[in-house]
Order: sequence, then structure tokens, then C-alpha cells
Amino acid sequence: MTITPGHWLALSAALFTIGLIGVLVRRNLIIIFMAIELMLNAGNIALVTFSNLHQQVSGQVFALFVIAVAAAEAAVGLGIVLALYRNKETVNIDEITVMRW
Amino acid sequence: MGTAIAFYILAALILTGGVLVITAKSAVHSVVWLVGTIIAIAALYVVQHAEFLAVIQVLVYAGGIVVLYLFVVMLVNLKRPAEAIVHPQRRERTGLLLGGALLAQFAAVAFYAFNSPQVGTAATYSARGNVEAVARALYVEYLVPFEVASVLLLVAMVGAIVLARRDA
Amino acid sequence: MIDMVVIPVFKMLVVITAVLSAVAYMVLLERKVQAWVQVRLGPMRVGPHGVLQPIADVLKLITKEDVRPASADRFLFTLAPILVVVPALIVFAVVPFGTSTTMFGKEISLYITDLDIGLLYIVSVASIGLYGLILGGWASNSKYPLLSSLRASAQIVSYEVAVTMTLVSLIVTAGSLSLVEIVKAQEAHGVWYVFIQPVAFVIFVIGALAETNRAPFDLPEAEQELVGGFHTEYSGMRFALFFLAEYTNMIVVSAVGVTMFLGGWLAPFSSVSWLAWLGLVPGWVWFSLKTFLLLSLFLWIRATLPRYRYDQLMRLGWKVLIPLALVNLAVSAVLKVLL
Amino acid sequence: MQVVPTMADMAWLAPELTLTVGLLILLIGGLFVPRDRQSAIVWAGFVVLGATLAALVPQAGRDVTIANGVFAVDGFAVFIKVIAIVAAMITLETSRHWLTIEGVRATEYVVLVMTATLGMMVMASGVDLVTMFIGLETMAVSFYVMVGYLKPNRRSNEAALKYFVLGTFSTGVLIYGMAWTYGLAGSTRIADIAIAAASPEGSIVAWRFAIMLLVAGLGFKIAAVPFHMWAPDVYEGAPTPIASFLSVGSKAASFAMLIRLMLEAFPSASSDWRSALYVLAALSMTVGNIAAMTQNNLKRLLAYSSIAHAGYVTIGLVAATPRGISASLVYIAVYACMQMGAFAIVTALRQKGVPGEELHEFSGLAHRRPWMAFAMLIFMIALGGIPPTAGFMGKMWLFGAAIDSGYVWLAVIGVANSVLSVYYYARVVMWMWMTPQESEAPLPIAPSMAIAISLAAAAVIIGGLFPDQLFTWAESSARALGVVSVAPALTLR
Repeated sequence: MTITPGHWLALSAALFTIGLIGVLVRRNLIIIFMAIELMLNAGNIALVTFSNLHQQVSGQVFALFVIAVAAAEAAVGLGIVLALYRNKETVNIDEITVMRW
Repeated sequence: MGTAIAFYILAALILTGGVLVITAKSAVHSVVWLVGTIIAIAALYVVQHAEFLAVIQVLVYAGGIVVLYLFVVMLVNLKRPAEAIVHPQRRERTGLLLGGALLAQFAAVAFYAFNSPQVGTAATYSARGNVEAVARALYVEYLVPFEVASVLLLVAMVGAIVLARRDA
Repeated sequence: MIDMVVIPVFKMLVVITAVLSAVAYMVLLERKVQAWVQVRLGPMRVGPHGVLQPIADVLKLITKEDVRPASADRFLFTLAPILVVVPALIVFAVVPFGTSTTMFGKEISLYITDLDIGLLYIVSVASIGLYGLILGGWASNSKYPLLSSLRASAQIVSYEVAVTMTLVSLIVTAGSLSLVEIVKAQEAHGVWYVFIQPVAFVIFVIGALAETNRAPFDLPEAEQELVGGFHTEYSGMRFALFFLAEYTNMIVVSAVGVTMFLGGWLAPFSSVSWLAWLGLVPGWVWFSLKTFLLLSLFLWIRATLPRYRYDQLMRLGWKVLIPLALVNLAVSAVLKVLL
Repeated sequence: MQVVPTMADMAWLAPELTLTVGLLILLIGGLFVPRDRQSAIVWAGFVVLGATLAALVPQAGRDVTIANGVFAVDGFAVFIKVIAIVAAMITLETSRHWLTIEGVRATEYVVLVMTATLGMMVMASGVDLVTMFIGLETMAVSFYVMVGYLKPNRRSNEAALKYFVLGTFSTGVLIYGMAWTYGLAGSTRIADIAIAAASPEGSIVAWRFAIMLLVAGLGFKIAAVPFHMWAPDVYEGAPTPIASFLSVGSKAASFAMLIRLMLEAFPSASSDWRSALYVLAALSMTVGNIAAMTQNNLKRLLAYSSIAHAGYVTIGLVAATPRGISASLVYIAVYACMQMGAFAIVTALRQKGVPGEELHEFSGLAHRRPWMAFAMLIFMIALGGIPPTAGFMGKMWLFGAAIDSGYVWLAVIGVANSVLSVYYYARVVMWMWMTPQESEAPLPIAPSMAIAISLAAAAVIIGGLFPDQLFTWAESSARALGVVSVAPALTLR
């Protein structure tokens, strides 16, 4: 019953995959954004696990940077959604078709 | 033993939460599940002795980023329209196929890479605790990226205002 | 076993009981104080001078019918009140009520736990409570609660920045994130931080009023505009939970304010020799007394000041308090390095 | 022992600091500039970028790693930074005209161009995963905003959205790859990763997996097939000067990051990533060129052509010899001139009420504006790789390097593609010379725009006639990476 880094990494891989499936399957933009957040979080879990494995904080600090990046991306991404919504009232990716997708 | 119990409970919570995020019918429910997942991940960081990161995860992710999502969902999604899926079968099949293949691959990698359990946990890497260790790394080792990150956040701020402002 | 499980559980029970009864009597106190300010008597019927009124109120709320609007989102409608209450209560895990006491021959610390990131824990847990407000308003599927909850959350998010910034300047002064350490630092400095950081204290009090949606910043509950606020559609037990959370939050901010600025469990005037006997009073009594004083200040303000307009509120937060808090933080940091 | 970066470190950061301070002053100062004097802000931005370029001069020929080993100042970084800054300056120069026509605010636009440049500079200098990642994101987030800068325009909205969704998705992939790289190596420093990768403990599959994720994540940024699907839509919808900056600056910086990661972090795994990049290069060239043939919108055409050019540049990286890398660098520089020149002409055609992007709008340009048509002819010839232009010289070197390293078939694919590409570049020229004039409307061109176009055209010609200088510079820059250590047959155990 010992928990090895492999366990944590498997968890992170599973979460990454869930996020990936979400991006590919869902059509609601905001849910796609959230699936991408899941992918970033999976990366963070891997970083923290490796950080423990190597007994250094670099991985945790890297994860902090990832969180900062996620915040910046969320702000800009939601700004883009709002700008789009003002012009065309949809958040469905299939209805965004002025140019070929 | 304690770690094992914590791991399995948290793993179950995180994965269930993740699945619910991408399967929920309404975007608001997705947001709620995302919050749950993020808090469970924060608990996972505590188990892994990354206390500072855990608190930041809750504070920034749950308290900031996801609130933003909730705001936008409410601004653009008030009427709760059903999500129109244009080619449901095709999309879902590709998605699931790809996802399944990747899951298998990832799991294989995770297990193969660390099949020799090098158990390395339970350490704060500094006599004076996790917070100080993180602070030292952040302000000494990674000072340059830290400063660049401040420019990044400035860009995000300017960008969000530029994009969301209604021009007169 | 006893140290690991029994004592913490016992402590939690004591704290929760204390908080819950404090909330009940806060409500009575609020009605009384308002009445006195308006030269009325307030509740007088249940018990002498109405002292049993809270018990009657609680019984009434529990026995009331629990109505859920037909078009409400069933899951979120139930989740929202819980999401508001739980964070408010678990914040108390790191609040130190005193140093330690001896009970049944055992040394027992008067706090549930002492995290070295205590203050960040409080700020982050408190930020979760926001979801309860937004989701409660949204799940009701009704116009006014939604508007109110968006107002409330915008207000809380805005003022959180300023309040957190003032707390950071205190962290800089004290050199620790642990609440116990911060009180000890005040002991070591021989002065409460309200005297070192007066600007931070003022910002903190204003921000605390706004974050708890109290007058003069109680816009989310402005009856004239928004009926009853984000919990308009709630009744019975679920409504009681919102109510409980609101008052618990007031106690939380007061307790944090006391810990950070007013020396926590420390006795006043410790440097004045002929007042040294004040130190004989147990620390938790001082703590409770100071918290009570801060709470009374909130009640007094509510009874005295008129409500702000929404744009005024936002302007105050973003254009006055946040820049001020930033300057205060910068000055604190510079002084810390220089002195 | 790690210490807080000192003043000496700060001196090495002079270009970045100049740019940062400049953009902060501009951001605040821009508030006080009246609306009808917006071009003053563009001028100020131009001056700051010029100062940054000047601050870069003392760094030429140096090779140091500063700030606890996260930031390198070497010939390679300087080479890429010069391209990025010059691209930003040309972008500002061509934007002046465009900003007046679209009537949008200039301050934030100029500031975002500068922050994107800062991100590129950090990417070029980063020798640490964290630094590279933050630089990349600073650039990417700036671009997300700039692509969507025309808020009332739905195409701009959609372009921003597509770029954002695929960009953040690739960030997720990249961060996962970086997490694995860090985990396997135990350090975020490129130098340490190289040491760990040379004698890998544990699973080799995991190392390959990490490299694959990194290549895929960066493949999105350089728009290599099969990660290219965003590029045409984004280039078409984005403001034209931004599309040009995106296709040049972003691509150059991402290539810098890719080259540094592959050569400095994973020289021992070269056979793995070379075969991956081989496929990417071949696919990008072929798909890009074939898709470009059917395009009638010039911005889309240039987008597909830029995908193909990403393929050409990758050839040098597949060769992975000093000659190959220097050929890649040369080609990036040459491509920057050709691509920005072509985009500048598209920008110039944009007038009030006229999009100026469709091919038929170029009809009879040779009669309306002979000089502009001639410049466009030069860019088209160069993009097609026809002598005597720099485009020809660059391709010669690339294919030569590939043959040197034994990648004859890759060179053959490259040559075949160059021939193929001449078709659609010639189509543009045909429209300009062979079709009667469609519109009689005057076509005013700002002097700054004319100067930018002329300079780019001159650079393309001079680079073709006297290429030695550029080649020498690129070679010395490539040497900074220590690519000599990559022997062709070295593989991961």
C-alpha cells in the first residue's frame, strides 16, 4: 500500500486525458476553457510530484508560474469571449463560421 | 497507510470532478465541479507537502480564476440554451478514441517510468518550512522569470480591459 | 490517540458551539443597539428584556416550511447555503483565542491548529464563500437575487484586493504568516500593530464592512432596489444558513482584526506597571472582549451611516483603498528594510 | 550557492530593462496624448525599440549565462533578438497607416507590440524551462489580445478566439512536456537536462514522451503541419500588421526556443527528435504549398506559404550541424524580410472602405503603383526561392546542409516544393501585371510605409547578391549553441 510517484503521475495523466477529451468533445467555449484548465492542473500535479521526488522546490515554483499564466490566460480569454458575444450572441464553437474552422 | 487512503480518496474526487466538468449539461454546473476539483487538488498538494502552493491554488484558482469563469458564464449564458451539437457522433467518437489511446499511453508511461519506486516524499527541503523554501527559490533562483511574469500579468490586465471595454 | 483526535474534536465542538451562540446573540444585540440608537426598546417579549428572543427565532426558522421555487436549479439551490456556511466556520481553525491553558493536567493550546501559512489559509478559505452567494442568486432563477449576487460578488472581489494588501503589509511588519506568531510578534514589539499600521487598520475596517456586505456597504441587500438580496427566494433552514454565515463572517473578520491589529489575546497596557494586574485576566477573555468591541463598532456604524451608492462604492474601493493599500505596503516594506 | 542577482546581472539585462521601462512609461504617458495625435505614441514606441536595439550592441560576441543560470546572453540570442526587434519596428511603422484607417486607439496597441517583443527576447535568451515558458506566454498572451484588437470586426473576434483556444491548448501540452522533462532531469536548467539526458535513468520511453510533447507544443507556435490549422484563419482575421508580426516574430522566437531545447537540452536524443522533425518538415512544406495554390485571399495565401516556410526552416534543425543551424538562422532572417515586405504591401492596399486582401484587388497594380508592384514582385520571387534574391541563397544553404548530413530525400522534397510554390507566387504577379485595373480609386501611401517596403525589398536583393556577411554572422551565432557536439549517429541508448 505504498504510494509511489508513479501513482501520482498516473493520476495526473488521467486528469490530463480528461481535459484533452473535454477540449475535443465539448462545443461550449467556456467548457473548453475549463477543460484546458484541467490540463494545466494535471501538469501542476506532475510538477509537484517530481518536485517531491527530487526533494527540491523548483517544481512547486514552476507550478506557481503556471497558475499565474493560467490567470493571465483566463482574463484575456474571457475578454475575447465577451467581445465575440457582443457581436454575435453565441458561445458555441460550431456557430463561429465566418471563416472556415 | 495514511497517505494511501488520502491518495485514493483524493484521486477519486479529482477524477470524478474532472469527468463531471466536461460532461455537465450546464456550464454553471461545470464551473461548480471545477471548483470542487481544484479544491481536491489543493488537498493533494497538502498531502505532498506543498502547503504554500495548496493555499495559492485555492486563493488564485478557486477564488479568482474560476469566479471569473462564473461571471462570464452568467453574462453570456443567462437563458441556459441547450448546447447545440452539430455532429455529435463523429465528434464524440474521435474524441473518445483519441482520449482512450492517450490514456493508455500516458498510464503506461507513468508506470514504466517509475516502476522502481523511489519513494521520496515528506520533506520541506528547508529547515524553516515550505513557505520560506518557495520564497527563496522564487526571489533568488527564479527572479528573472518572476519579473517577466509581472509583465505578463500587466499584459493580461491591459488586454482584458482592451477587449472587454465597450467603446463609446 | 487523545492528543491526536479527542482534544482537537473537543476544541472544534467548543469553538463551533461558541460561534453559533455568539451569532444568535449578535442578532439580538444588533436589534437592541439599533433600537437604542433610534430611541426604541427593541425585542422585549421573550424572556426578560427579550434575552430569549434568539432561541425563539431559531425555533421558528427550523420549523418553517422549506420552499424551493419550481424553476430553481435544485442541486445548486441546496448547495449554495452550504457553500456559504462551511468556509465561514472552518476559518476558525487557525484563529488563536489564547496561548494555552491547563485542563485535567494537560497543557492545551487555545487554538485548533497553528499553520505557518495561517493568514493565507484564512484569505483563501474566505474566498470560497463567494461561490455560495453567486450560485444562490443564480440557482433561484429570479431576477433580483441574480443581480444582487453579482453585485455582492463584484463588491467582495474588489475589496478583497485592498484587504489582502493590508494584511500583506502586516505580514511584512510581523515577518510571519502564522496568526500565533503575529500575536507573539506584537508582544515582542511591545505595541499593538494598530499603532504601527493605523492606515492599514482603517482600510481593513472599511474593507471588512464591504466584504461582509454590512452597512454602509449593504448594497446587495438594498431593499428598495433588490427586494431581499441574493436570498430572496430562500426560506426556512436554508435561509437560516445564509443568515448564520453572514453573522459568522462578521465574527471572523472581527477576530482576524483583533489578532492582526489589536494584539489578540494580549492584555492592554502591558508596559504600564500599575496596570500589570490586567495581565492576570485570562487571554481568551481579552480576546473575546476585543472582538465584542469591534463587533459593536460594526453595529454602531450600521445604525448611524446611510448606504453608499454602487458607483461610489466601486470608486472608493478601486480608486482610494487599493492605491492607499499599495502605498502602505510599499512604505511598510521600505521601513522594514531600513529599520 | 545561489545568490540574488546582482547589478552586474542587471547590466546584462539592459535591453530587456530598456524595453520594459519604455513600455511602462508609454502605457502611462499614452493617457495624456490627445486622440488626434496618436501617431506620436507610435513614434515613441519606435524610439524605445531603437534604444533596445542599441542596448543590444555591446552584447554582440559575448557568451555568458546570468541570473543563476536562467538567462543566457550569447550570439544566438542576440541574433534572434535583433530579428524580433526589427520585426516589431517594421510592424509599428506599417501600423501607423493602418491605425488611422481603422480608427482604433494606439497606446495599448503599441504597448502590446512591445510586450510581445519582450516575450520573444526572453524566449531567445532563456536557458531554463521556467524562463522560456514565461517568455513564451508573455508573447502569446500579447498576441491573443492583438489578434482580437478590432473588436467590432467579427473576423478579428473569431481569429482571436481560435488562436486563443489552440494556443492555450498547446500551452497545456507544452507544460505537461516540461513537467516530464523537469521530472526526468531533476532540474529546469537546460544544461542540467542535457547532462541527465546523456545518461538517462529509468525509462527511455518517458524521455521520448517528454520530447514529443515539447515538439508538439512548440509545433503549434511555429505552425508546422499537423499543428497548423489555426494559422490561415488567424492570419486572415487578425489586423494585417499583426498577422505579419505573428508570422515573423512569433515564429522566429519559437524556433529559437525549439532549437535551443533540442540542441542544448537533448543533444543525446538527437536521432529521436530528428526523425520527428523530419516528418514535420516534409509535411509542412508539402501541405503548406499545396493548400496555398487554391487561395484567393492574399493573407490566407501568405499564411499557407508561411507554413511551408516553417517546414524549410525545420530542415536546418533536422540536419543539426553547425551549417544546418546557421542555415536555419539565415533563413529565418531572410524570411522575416520577405514576409514582412509582402504583408506591408497588403497593409498599404487597405484603404477606407477597401479591404485590399483579395487577389483581384491587386489587378493592375503595376499600372496604378508600379514601384509597389515591383517590390511585391521582388518579395514573390524571393519567397519562391528564385535567384538573385536572398530567398534563393537561404534555400541553397538549407538544402546543402541537409545533403551534407545525409538527408538527401528531405532536400529533394524541399526542392520539389520550391518549384511547386512558384506557381502561386506567379499567380499574384500575374494579377498585378496581366489583368486590367479594377479600381480607379487613388492609392495614397504614407512615406513611412514606402520606406519600410523599400528597405525590406533592398534587404532581400542585397542578401541575395552579397550573402557572405549574413552567413558569417549566422555561423558565429550558431556556434554559440555548441552544436558541434551533435554527431549524426548519436542516439539515446
